[in-house]
Amino acid sequence: MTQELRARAERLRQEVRDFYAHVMPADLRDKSHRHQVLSKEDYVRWMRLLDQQGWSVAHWPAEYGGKGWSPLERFAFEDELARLGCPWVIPFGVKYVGPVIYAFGSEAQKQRFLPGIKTTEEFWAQGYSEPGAGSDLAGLRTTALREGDHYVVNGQKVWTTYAQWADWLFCLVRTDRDDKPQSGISFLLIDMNSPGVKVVPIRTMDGYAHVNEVWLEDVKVPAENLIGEEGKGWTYAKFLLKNERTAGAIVGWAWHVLDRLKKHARETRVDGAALIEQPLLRNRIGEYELRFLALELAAYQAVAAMADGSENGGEASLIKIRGTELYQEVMETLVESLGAAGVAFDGEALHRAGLPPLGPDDTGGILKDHFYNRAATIFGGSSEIQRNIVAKAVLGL
Amino acid sequence: MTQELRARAERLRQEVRDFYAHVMPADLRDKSHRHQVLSKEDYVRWMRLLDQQGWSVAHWPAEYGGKGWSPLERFAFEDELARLGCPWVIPFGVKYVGPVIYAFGSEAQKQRFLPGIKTTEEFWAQGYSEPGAGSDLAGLRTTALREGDHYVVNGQKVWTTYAQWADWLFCLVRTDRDDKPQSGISFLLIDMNSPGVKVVPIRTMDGYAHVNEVWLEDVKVPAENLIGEEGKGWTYAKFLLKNERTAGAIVGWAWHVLDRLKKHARETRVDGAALIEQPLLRNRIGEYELRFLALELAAYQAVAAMADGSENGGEASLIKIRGTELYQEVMETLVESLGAAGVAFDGEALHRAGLPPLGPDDTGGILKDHFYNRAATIFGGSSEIQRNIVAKAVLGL
Amino acid sequence: MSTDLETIAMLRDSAARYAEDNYSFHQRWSVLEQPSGYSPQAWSDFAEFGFLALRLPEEEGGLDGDAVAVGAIMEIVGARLLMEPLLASAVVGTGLLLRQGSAEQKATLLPALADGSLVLALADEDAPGQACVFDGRHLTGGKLGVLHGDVAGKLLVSARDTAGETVVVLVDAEAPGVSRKAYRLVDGRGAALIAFEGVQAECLQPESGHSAAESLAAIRDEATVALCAESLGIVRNLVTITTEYLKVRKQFGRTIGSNQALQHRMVDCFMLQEEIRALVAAAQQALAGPAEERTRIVSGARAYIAHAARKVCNEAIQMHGGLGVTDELDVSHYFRRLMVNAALFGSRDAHFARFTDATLAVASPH
Amino acid sequence: MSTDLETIAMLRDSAARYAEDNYSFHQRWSVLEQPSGYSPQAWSDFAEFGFLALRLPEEEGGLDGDAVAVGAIMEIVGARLLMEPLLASAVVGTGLLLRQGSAEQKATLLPALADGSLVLALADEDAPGQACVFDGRHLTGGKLGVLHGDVAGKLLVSARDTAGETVVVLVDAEAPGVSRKAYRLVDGRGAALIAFEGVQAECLQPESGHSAAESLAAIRDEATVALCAESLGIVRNLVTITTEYLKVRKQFGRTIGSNQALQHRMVDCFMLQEEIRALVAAAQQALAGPAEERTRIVSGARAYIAHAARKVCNEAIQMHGGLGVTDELDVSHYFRRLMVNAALFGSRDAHFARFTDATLAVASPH
Repeated sequence: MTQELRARAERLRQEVRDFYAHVMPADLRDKSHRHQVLSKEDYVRWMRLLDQQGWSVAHWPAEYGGKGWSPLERFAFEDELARLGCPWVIPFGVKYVGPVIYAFGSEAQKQRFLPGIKTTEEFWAQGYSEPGAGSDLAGLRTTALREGDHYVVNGQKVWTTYAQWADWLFCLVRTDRDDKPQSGISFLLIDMNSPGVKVVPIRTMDGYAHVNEVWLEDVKVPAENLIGEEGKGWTYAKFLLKNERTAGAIVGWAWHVLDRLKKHARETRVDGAALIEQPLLRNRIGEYELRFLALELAAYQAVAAMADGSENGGEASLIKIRGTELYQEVMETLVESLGAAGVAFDGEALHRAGLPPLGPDDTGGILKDHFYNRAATIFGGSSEIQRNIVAKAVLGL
Repeated sequence: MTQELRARAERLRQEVRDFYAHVMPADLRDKSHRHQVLSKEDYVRWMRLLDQQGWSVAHWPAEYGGKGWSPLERFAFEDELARLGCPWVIPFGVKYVGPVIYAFGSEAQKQRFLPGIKTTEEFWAQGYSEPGAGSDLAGLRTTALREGDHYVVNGQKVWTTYAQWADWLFCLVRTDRDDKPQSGISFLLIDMNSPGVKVVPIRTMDGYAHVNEVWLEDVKVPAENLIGEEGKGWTYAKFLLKNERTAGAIVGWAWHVLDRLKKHARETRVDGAALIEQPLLRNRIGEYELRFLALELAAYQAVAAMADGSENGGEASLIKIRGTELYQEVMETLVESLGAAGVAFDGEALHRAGLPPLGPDDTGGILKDHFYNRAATIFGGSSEIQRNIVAKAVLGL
Repeated sequence: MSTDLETIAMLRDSAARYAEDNYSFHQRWSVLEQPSGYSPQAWSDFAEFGFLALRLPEEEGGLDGDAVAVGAIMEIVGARLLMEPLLASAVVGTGLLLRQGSAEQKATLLPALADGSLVLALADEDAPGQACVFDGRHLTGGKLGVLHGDVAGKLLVSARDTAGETVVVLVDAEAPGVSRKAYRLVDGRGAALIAFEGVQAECLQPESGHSAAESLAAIRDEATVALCAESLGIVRNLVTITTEYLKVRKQFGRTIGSNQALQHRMVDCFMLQEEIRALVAAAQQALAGPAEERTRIVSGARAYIAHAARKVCNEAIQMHGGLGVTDELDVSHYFRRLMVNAALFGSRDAHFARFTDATLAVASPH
Repeated sequence: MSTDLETIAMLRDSAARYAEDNYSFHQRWSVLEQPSGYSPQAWSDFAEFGFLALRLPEEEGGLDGDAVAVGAIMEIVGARLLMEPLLASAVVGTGLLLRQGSAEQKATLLPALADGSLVLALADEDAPGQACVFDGRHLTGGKLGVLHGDVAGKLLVSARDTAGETVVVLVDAEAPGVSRKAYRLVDGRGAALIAFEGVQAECLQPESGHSAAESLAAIRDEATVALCAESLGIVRNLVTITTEYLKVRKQFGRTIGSNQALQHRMVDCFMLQEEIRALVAAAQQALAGPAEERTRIVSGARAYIAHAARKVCNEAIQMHGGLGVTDELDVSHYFRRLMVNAALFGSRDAHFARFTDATLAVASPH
């Protein structure tokens, strides 16, 4: 990577920090700081704020409103936001379906959908997983049968994040039952307001319903909402998965929680000494720091390889596997080190922005994240799937 | 387990300690203490010494010269010897083939072989593994073709421990090529002095040749040396493997090396403080102690289950997997904590009973064991095979 | 004192049968919605079965249950995630009263404990900067993380007297000067922060010569061992249900349990279960032994089990995939229960340090 | 100073090609039997290729090689298990002389170092109770674990002067009063215990103001980074040969590499390799930076790599089964080499503690 690229990424990090300190509204910053639950309105406000900075689709090509960010800038942006503890940059529009539309969509589709994605005028969700077909997309059973100028879709999706807020669902469906498992799949955009779409929330361990079941019963979808060609959905899905796996934010999340752990261990005194002076905890933090160093350097190495085209194909998996493991473990230590406060949970307070019953003011948010982060090694391609990918693609096993 | 059984086992442990302190010749005790290389003569002397105590085959039924030891006594005996750092109780005769002969052999075979096994008058080796068929006995290729009153054996065995000293080899051979992989196997006793037997030593990492290749070329074996029936070798082999897997000694070895580590950490002072006061090492030792506690208790639990017939079938595998892992890790820490002495190795001194170039007088022996103990998770059923066994037999996966 | 095996088997069976019939995962949903965080019906059923008199001497109508007997119940408590204050009141509160109460104090309280009309909780952990002080008649200070402190009728509170000695005092939870802030733990059980401002209190005054510090140490170890048994019950169920899931869940055309990587990890979980089982038995036995070895084994078991149980649970979640993180499957409820168990009666690090120090203080036997 | 990429590629290629042609695993057997523990022929070949002048400034006929240049060679040294004193003499001895020698000392010794006629070893670790003391003219004390100290013509020895200041002195290894006890390291390389009794010695006297302590710290870090690059070479080869083995070795009728458990463990080894690669590059870069951050990154890299490389090697042995523990396969030789590397220039624990202290001393940036 050239010095100039590095300097640009550093400048971007500084801009992000300035944005956090000076542009981000105080209430949103406070909610972020305390890891409060955000409403749809909060998220939309957040995504539009990013758009106003010119960042929401900066990784897109200029012709579609992007800035053509390098992989390094993209990484630095996601990483820095996560380090600051900012809200999640919801990826379904800007990161996942947007690129599929500009890469494979028709001109009409581009004009119809890209502007709304950029500004989060329309809220998107992803319809990939099905009961019995998580990472195994070949087992997909949702059908879309062509009837005249529309498809009739029947089936059930699951683990659909924020489907309860979505205006649109991009969806993998089976348009040809007789074909080979993978070649009968197509990529369809479904209006969530269509009759026959039902969203059933799934409560997760943290007491919220980030994810949903989406039931599709005789849903009529105009044929013009098919992306590309019938039967090529698998190709587009793979293209999208590649984007899903550029998990830049995971390094930043691991950093953020490690930083929080250090802060807690420095500020908390037991029997007159700071927690961080207790050898067991100190050495555990040291070990996390060391693993973080390895992770961060490996991430830069991966970004450099993406930039110069020398990827081996396993980089993103490595970052996801290692990063999520570290993120989970550090969080576990942080919660443990909170003692009695680490097991006191008031879910309501997270909505009402109230204070937790015990502990620092962000305790509730920490616990919420601790619960939900068990999913970090499952969603978006589980650690097992990631290892399968590396074994096959990189090691040839 | 009854109190009386426990008391008997405790008495036996005390007898073993008294034997070590008062009966064992000083030179053998010194060699044990320093983990020197033992010659064949040393080993034979050692095994006969055990026989003189009535211990060499005490786990056999009384009618064959044993004492019918309970599983608990058997465990206590092997464990205590190992804790004291005694030489290996070579199992091929007393533990492996002896029970096969008294369980499945003819009267003539019992009379011919059992006395020599008990007294180590004859030295035995095991011919199971072959190149390309380690744990996978079904892949066995050594053939024994019946010609009149003898078999003609051709093939190659590998990893045969102490074949260079052996008088007899018990051997799995294929007597029927057309049969199913497992049912064509027979169990044959082969005189190592037969023409056509060639032993080729394999040098291991520690510079010695504990193990060998055994080449068998047109070796004539009298038909009376067949154990039981032709084609039932697999049954006898499984019976034997069960004995192989009562790895009582592993708990003792782990104890012994952990004790050695503590001794070193207590006696070695760096910058005025004992090594054991350094938090990183201290906590690592604490962790090993805790894992040892779990291992030891699980071993007693396993022995109790064997005694009352409530085994789940995974006990021995658990002890071997956990015990060997701990043994290897503790040894690694011990060697690391020896610093410069832990990388200075004089193999010759181990034979000549000389001193190592650096470090405590048992440094050479520690290093030898450190090298060879990488095999602890490989030989006698690798950790992977053990996990396969538990997955299948206990969990039904 | 050693409870006979028959009694233990009877206890285990009746607890298991009760839970089977009345405390399924789905029946439990309504329990979670109770204001007290547990089922008053189950609590009175437990009294009827004699579970609440488990620790009481036979002359008081109890079972004189030892750690193995308590463990038999606690394993079911864990396996079925029972929410009632068995540990807090019937084991810890009752146990401490038995050790440290005067004859009169016992005579007054034990019947109410046995019939379930009284929940007695121990308030042991000082709130920062609010160490509890007892001046002979009144108690002042603050406690946090009092398990079932939200519903307890009376509280045992560790404090210092004016001479600086450790004492255990008994207070009425509704007495003037007691203020409670109730909250829920992550597993749904109730707890409280409790402040005492000159609250009228009486000291536990044993006839025997046990010091309060000794009795507190003993009861903390006893509670720790009971928690270990609870964790064993959880781990056993996690291993069972996850193994079953591996056998039925299909991906890429075959059961996920046919993948060797998952098989090997499941075996590791099973091995942890077996080690936990052995450690629980040893810790139960150690409770009756000399204090030093008791501490060593109990803390060792606790430190190992806290880590091992968490590992098994993390694996169970991971192997269940998305389902594992939902509220709708028991796996996530085990996860939250284990979190709470790991925070009660001393952290993993504290127990580990105690084990290490005790172990390395002893020279090698040979 | 930053060596250009072309020079580095040239170095890497020529070292790789030389090792390919002259230093196969089988050719290496005869090297192990040499009395010096290495090949004199290879040593003079290295001189010819300029490897021994790698660190020398251009005006001395050297390549002015930086850590990346050194690393390019050291990776091959690791991958091919070269036995020659490249690290000890051409990197550490030469590097310390360059930093700390006077113009005259350099003028005398550098040509002999560059042409291979002189092996210069650093004796740094005091033998217990024998701290080295230099009275301005004579050296007394003892050193242990001196890598290639058995064959070195001259020695650089760290010592204290009469004022208690750290100095580096130069002694002739054959001078009266020097007694050497030569021995082999577990990987076959030579080493020595060296005692000095009033040995005539001269102090290294830099024109620049570097203190000897600073220069020693810098050269130890430099050596550590070179060792990390060597370990990277080893790990890469271990990952490659083990992956290949998994593809060809069959058991139960199929390649063992088709077992998912082994696949996943092999992926973990590969990930460790990638992390090691990233850490080596960062440590090389940090050598040119400020001392504090240099120490932090170098020690961090070293601590991580010592552990990670060992883990990869243990897995490589395990996956090779019985073959993995034989002397006849390179895997066991990598194992022994890694053992030695882990013991040179500070233990893993010492480096880890240094990393942790340095990291936690810095407040968070945000």
